Amino acid sequence: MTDTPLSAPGAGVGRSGRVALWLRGAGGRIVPVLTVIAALIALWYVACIPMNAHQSVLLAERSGAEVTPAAASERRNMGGIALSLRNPGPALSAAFAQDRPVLPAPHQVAVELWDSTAGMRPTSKRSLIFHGWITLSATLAGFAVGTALGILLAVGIVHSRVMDMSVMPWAIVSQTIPIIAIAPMIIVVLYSVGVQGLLPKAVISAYLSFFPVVVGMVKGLRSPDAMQLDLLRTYGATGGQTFWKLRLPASLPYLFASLKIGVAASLIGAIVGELPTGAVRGLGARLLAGSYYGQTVQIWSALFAAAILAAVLVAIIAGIERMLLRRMGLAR
Amino acid sequence: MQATAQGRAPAGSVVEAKALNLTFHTNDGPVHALKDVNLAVERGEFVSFIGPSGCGKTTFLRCVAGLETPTGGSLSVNGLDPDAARRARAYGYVFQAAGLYPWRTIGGNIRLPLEIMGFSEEEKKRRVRDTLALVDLDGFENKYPWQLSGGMQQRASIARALSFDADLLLMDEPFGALDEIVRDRLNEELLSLWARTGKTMLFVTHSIPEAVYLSTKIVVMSPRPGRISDVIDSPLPKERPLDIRDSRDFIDIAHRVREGLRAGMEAA
Amino acid sequence: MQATAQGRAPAGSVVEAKALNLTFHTNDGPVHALKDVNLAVERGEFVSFIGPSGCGKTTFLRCVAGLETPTGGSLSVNGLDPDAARRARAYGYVFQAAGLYPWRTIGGNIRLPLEIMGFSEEEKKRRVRDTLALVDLDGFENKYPWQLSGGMQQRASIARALSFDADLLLMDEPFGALDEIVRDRLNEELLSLWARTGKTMLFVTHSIPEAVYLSTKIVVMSPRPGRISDVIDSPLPKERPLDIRDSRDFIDIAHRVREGLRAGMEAA
Amino acid sequence: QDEVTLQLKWVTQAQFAGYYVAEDQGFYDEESLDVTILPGGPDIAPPQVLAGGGADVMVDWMPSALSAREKGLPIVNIAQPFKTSGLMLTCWKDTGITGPEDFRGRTIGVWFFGNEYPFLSWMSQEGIPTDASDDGITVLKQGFNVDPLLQRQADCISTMTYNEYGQVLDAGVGEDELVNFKYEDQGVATLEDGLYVLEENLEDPAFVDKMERFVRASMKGWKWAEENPEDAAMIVLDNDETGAQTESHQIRMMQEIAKLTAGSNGALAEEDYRRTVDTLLAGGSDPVISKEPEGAWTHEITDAALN
Amino acid sequence: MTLVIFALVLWAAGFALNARLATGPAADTRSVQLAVPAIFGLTLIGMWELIVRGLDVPGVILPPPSAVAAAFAGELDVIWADFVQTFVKGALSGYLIGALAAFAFAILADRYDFLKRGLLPVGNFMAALPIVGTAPILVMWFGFDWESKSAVVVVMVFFPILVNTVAGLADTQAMQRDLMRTYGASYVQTLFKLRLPAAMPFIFNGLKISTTLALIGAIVAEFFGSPTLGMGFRISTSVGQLALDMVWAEIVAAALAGSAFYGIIAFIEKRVTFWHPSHRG
Ligand SMILES: Nc1ncnc2c1ncn2[C@@H]1O[C@H](COP(=O)(O)OP(=O)(O)OP(=O)(O)O)[C@@H](O)[C@H]1O
Ligand SMILES: Nc1ncnc2c1ncn2[C@@H]1O[C@H](COP(=O)(O)OP(=O)(O)OP(=O)(O)O)[C@@H](O)[C@H]1O
Ligand SMILES: Cc1ncc(C[n+]2csc(CCO)c2C)c(N)n1
Ligand SMILES: [Mg+2]
Ligand SMILES: [Mg+2]
Repeated sequence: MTDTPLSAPGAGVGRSGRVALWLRGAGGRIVPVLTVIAALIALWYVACIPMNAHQSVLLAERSGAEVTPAAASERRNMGGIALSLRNPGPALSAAFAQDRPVLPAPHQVAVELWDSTAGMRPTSKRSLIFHGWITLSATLAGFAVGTALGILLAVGIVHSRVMDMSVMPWAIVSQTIPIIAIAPMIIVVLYSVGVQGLLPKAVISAYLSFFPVVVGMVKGLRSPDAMQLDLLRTYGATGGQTFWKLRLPASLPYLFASLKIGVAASLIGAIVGELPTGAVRGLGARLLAGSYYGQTVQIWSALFAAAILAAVLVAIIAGIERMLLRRMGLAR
Repeated sequence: MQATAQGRAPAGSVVEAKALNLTFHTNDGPVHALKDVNLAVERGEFVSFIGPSGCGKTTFLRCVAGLETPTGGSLSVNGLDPDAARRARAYGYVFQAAGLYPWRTIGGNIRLPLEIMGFSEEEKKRRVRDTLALVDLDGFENKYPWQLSGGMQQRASIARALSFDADLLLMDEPFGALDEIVRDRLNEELLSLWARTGKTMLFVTHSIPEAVYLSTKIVVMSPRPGRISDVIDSPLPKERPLDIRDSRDFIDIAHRVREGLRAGMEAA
Repeated sequence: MQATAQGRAPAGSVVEAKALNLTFHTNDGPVHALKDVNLAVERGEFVSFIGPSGCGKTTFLRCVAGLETPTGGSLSVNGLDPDAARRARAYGYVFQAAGLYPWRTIGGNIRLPLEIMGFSEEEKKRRVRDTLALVDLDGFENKYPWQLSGGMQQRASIARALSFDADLLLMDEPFGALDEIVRDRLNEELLSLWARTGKTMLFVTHSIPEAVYLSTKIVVMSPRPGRISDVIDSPLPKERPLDIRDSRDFIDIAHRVREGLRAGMEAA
Repeated sequence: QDEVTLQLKWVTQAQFAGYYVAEDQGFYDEESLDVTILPGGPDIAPPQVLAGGGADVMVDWMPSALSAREKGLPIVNIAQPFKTSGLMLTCWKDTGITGPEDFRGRTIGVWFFGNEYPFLSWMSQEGIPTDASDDGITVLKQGFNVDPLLQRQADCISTMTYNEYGQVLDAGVGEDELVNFKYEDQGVATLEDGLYVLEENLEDPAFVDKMERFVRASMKGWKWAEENPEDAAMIVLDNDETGAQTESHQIRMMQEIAKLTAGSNGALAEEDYRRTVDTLLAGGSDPVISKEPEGAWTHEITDAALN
Repeated sequence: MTLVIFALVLWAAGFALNARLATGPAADTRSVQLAVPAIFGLTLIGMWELIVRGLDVPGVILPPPSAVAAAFAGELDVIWADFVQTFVKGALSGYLIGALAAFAFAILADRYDFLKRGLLPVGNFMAALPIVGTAPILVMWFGFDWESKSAVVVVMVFFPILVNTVAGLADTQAMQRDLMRTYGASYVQTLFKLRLPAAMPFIFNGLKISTTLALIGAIVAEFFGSPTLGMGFRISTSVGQLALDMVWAEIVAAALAGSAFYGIIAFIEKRVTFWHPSHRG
């Protein structure tokens, strides 16, 4: 990274200048992000040492090394930092390669992520692509339903005072209910009417994603100012014309902002929905099974897989947003 | 319907207000925005409304447009009541800010009223082309509003109001946001457009020179309650170069307008 | 420090620009906002800057205020470089919009610079009271900005710039958002305030009558690149009733300013 | 083929090997049954699924089933493949705990969600309060794994012989560092992993017939699993869709499970039932069930299926 | 079946009443604005009761509201103890710690642009880690009692508040900032006299979003280990015991607490940001 200021003479002139500008713009974001990530990873590695110290020392003892204190029971009462300080050698050497670490090292998670995605058939039950796909399909189904419901509600709220006054407060209350508490009940109720598999998860997913869409869309549909509305009145436009030609296009930027929140919420919903459905398949099931058998590396990789999936989904929506808004002339 | 939609005025005044009153009810009590307004505007006149902020200029224009309902008196537009005139699309309205829809191109913005009024595809194309030419914006049809300067945007918004060729044009401080130089040029252009098309203009402004330069009739208003304090007929010729503003006649009318404004302020 | 903080100018010009240049680097290439600007402002002068949008008026004022760094030439304020002058609190700055902080009362807004500059509690109280009286806003101390009309807000913002009693006032279109009537009144008041306090004024405006009415010196600027195209010394007397605007002298200067603006536009 | 849906108590693991074996080896097909096995999960209450009609038959522990029965959900035990309880408390030896009396003042991890009844009954029989008072026990709601013990957040945790205990050992703890209290040894064992159906369904002869065939095939599966623990574990592994189970863990679990199913041919032993009910009724001031249950089990199915 | 028809009639009646109130002359009065949602809610509850009874839904699947109300009233002391454990100890402490940490980081990120550009994207990514995955880990690290719930809440509320505060601190107009520069104001003076007050509407937006997250986070965390009290503990245990009336009573308590928390923050917001156009009324 050079430290030529962006405003150097000639910057941004001509095509190559523009490319350079873009590169520098990207660098202006990538370098700090990489720095922060590097700092976090370093911190993470350091944290591994005390977190895993008990196990490290135990392993050293098993392989015949001299450790202090010698009694396992005494060690258990010590903190991780104290233990690492008294056994620096074993604590350091074994901290990053344990089978069931309390805190897995970053590279362990990365390797597991790689092995369980690129390293095996996507149809394998151990493949995160397989589980990610299961979760993704429920997410997308729930997101579609939630978005449609949210938009419908928003249109109703904007056009009907009764809906506005009666539905909106309860929509807020609905979000104060802990989903994890009602998710199993939703699943059992749907079981009892013979619905299983994707749909129960999608319902929970939809429940979480409709709210941001309602809020954003109501804001968006109401965003045209009085003057823009009056303009259409001077043309004698009908309610339908006002909706299609003014309210809807004006609401799109708001809609997309909500969709980005909504899709992340959908993913959480799908994962929550997977916990009680017998934890059969999907990233949620991976999380749970990993946690049930104390396989921390697996938990962490499923966790990161979920976050990466969320990031990808949000990025896709942002891409669509940019494309659409640019085509509409709303993005510059 | 289509005949009146074109807004051709029957015999009689284009706009006629008699003892017009309007009171807004607000949380702080009633606001008497218009009191006892009497005014007749004939075909082809260019009438400016001037007065301090809050004197009811916008309110009066909105009443004419059927966007606000008077609480007393009578008001007719082309012989119809304002609401009927609105639905008959008797006028074009230009707001203070250009208020173009940012997701539509300049052409698309001008096409908007035509779409709503259900013109044929061919007719829409022709009218967009013609009105763009009228306001000197040919070639900008496919640009987005934010790609144009403020002055050009305002011209586009005038084109939008002209596109469906109503006989009456209501303009509420259309040039308020522009700088003096651009404003001067648009004033000149507006005047020539008016001369060419013979439309009836109701024009709100804050600027004394602008009002004097443009109008055949200047309505001076005063606030609390909003009412007409003076109506001045301009003796200036139809042909008005910008230089006319340094002429004795011009300065005299401007002086009279300023006096009228002062008097109105003191009385309030 | 406190002595210069009061901004008493030493001998010599209050503001002195020599061959001042400023180029902005934008994505669309460099913008030459100020080119070769030479200007000296003496103590007690009232200097107006007029010119079309984008000609660099604001940029020049910001350079004087030390908010922008020139890319060439020299500029001194009270004999200091602008940044030092800024830190020495040599001037009060009034922006186009009143820009009062909405979470502070009128009194609180005027107190703001006093708090920052560390005046004593007592002194703060006294100055807030005095400046409120100066701009005719006594009794409004505990109101919030949005409870006041635009003109009153603008007066409050002038009071805020006056409160710490700098000798130099920089005003960037302070009345741009107000209507003509209110503007007239504030112009009168500003003039009398200037006469009473003897401060040095740098005043940006778009309005020819305003510039002519207020100034002892009018700087006409033209754009692309922004430069001074004319400097007009006003022969008008210090005492100026509003009526002076109908006088021959006034009209002549206004005419010269308009010609200067036109010429600048055509040349660009 | 008749359709049967079985709701398990927990996720797919060798604890339920018999059913997966019966499916895999075609024992259900032989009985003309089309069996769907629904794995359970941390928040799935099998009786609720049964009540909602989402399953025909479920695997549950008897204390939970009897409690549900008393709450007005009439469920009936039709078979009992598990003879012995695998439940125990595992404590650090260095805490000095040698018997139940030493639990006073300790922190103990217990599974809830209907699995807490055996512990509560035992403690009330011992007269030890579980209200975190000074001479009582501080109870923790134990999560999914054995961390609370390993991290010393608890002095003792609940373990199953076939699952969590192995995990504790896997974590590097020596058996000599631990003390175990098997419910079976303490005389407070309650029946685990029985098969239950809704009482009203038993009035339908077609359903009864279906269950007879189901129990017969399932028991065949269990016996096969007991004899071939390694193959059974592999079958379970094939059915685990999470891909999280490991071979070694499942084989060991199957070997331990085999010890628990060994004494049962599938029919409920009345003395075991008696002991379970007595344990639950003995719950002092706050018993799990307050009165002798009636009709909570039947031999009708096993009699027909196994003879 | 008749009860189900009754339910539909009730729905129609409630809606008609609301329609009349909402479009009537008194629609803007405070009482009507409270009455309309109340009537809507009561209608829903009435329908729930009638449909559950009409269709004979087993109580272990969905109890009628009357049973829930009875459980609520009968077990008030239990619910109160759970509330104190989950809300006061877990959610509230985590909310406070998370908010303070977020403010501190936001001010740092605002001061050092490098940090802002690096921290925010990474923060957004971390915020996407599902809590159902992080909660068990945090319970493992911080133990079973309220400390781990508090930690989960900190993680949940940190990013919304951080992102909003950073956005708020940046939301001053150039002119407002320039004004401070003309006074030669120091960084700290600008921060306290301009940027923090200007950021308040954003900060409260983050604080409001976080209220519901805080409670939900604390409850969810209890599913992964807890002492023998707490709202999440009670909910999961009661499901296992088929005491669905108790489950719903706790859900009602959670919704009440969540709504009240939201309401209190919204009330403080109104007080603090009285000057913002959206509150001037
Ligand atoms: N919708 C409304 N509700 C209540 N009062 C209103 C409304 N519209 C306008 N008013 C009030 O009516 C009076 C006249 O307003 P109007 O907008 O017509 O003034 P104006 O002459 O156009 O002023 P300006 O020059 O500032 O545009 C003002 O006092 C205004 O506050
Ligand atoms: N921060 C900036 N970055 C890039 N270009 C700028 C910047 N500030 C001003 N400019 C450009 O410099 C030129 C002069 O701008 P300036 O604001 O000084 O004009 P002005 O005379 O004050 O115009 P107006 O009357 O519209 O306020 C314009 O072309 C403007 O686009
Ligand atoms: C959170 C939670 N943890 C454990 C169990 C209990 N459980 C169900 S099956 C089984 C056998 C052991 O593998 C055990 C202990 C539960 N229901 N919920
Ligand atoms: Mg107006
Ligand atoms: Mg400017």
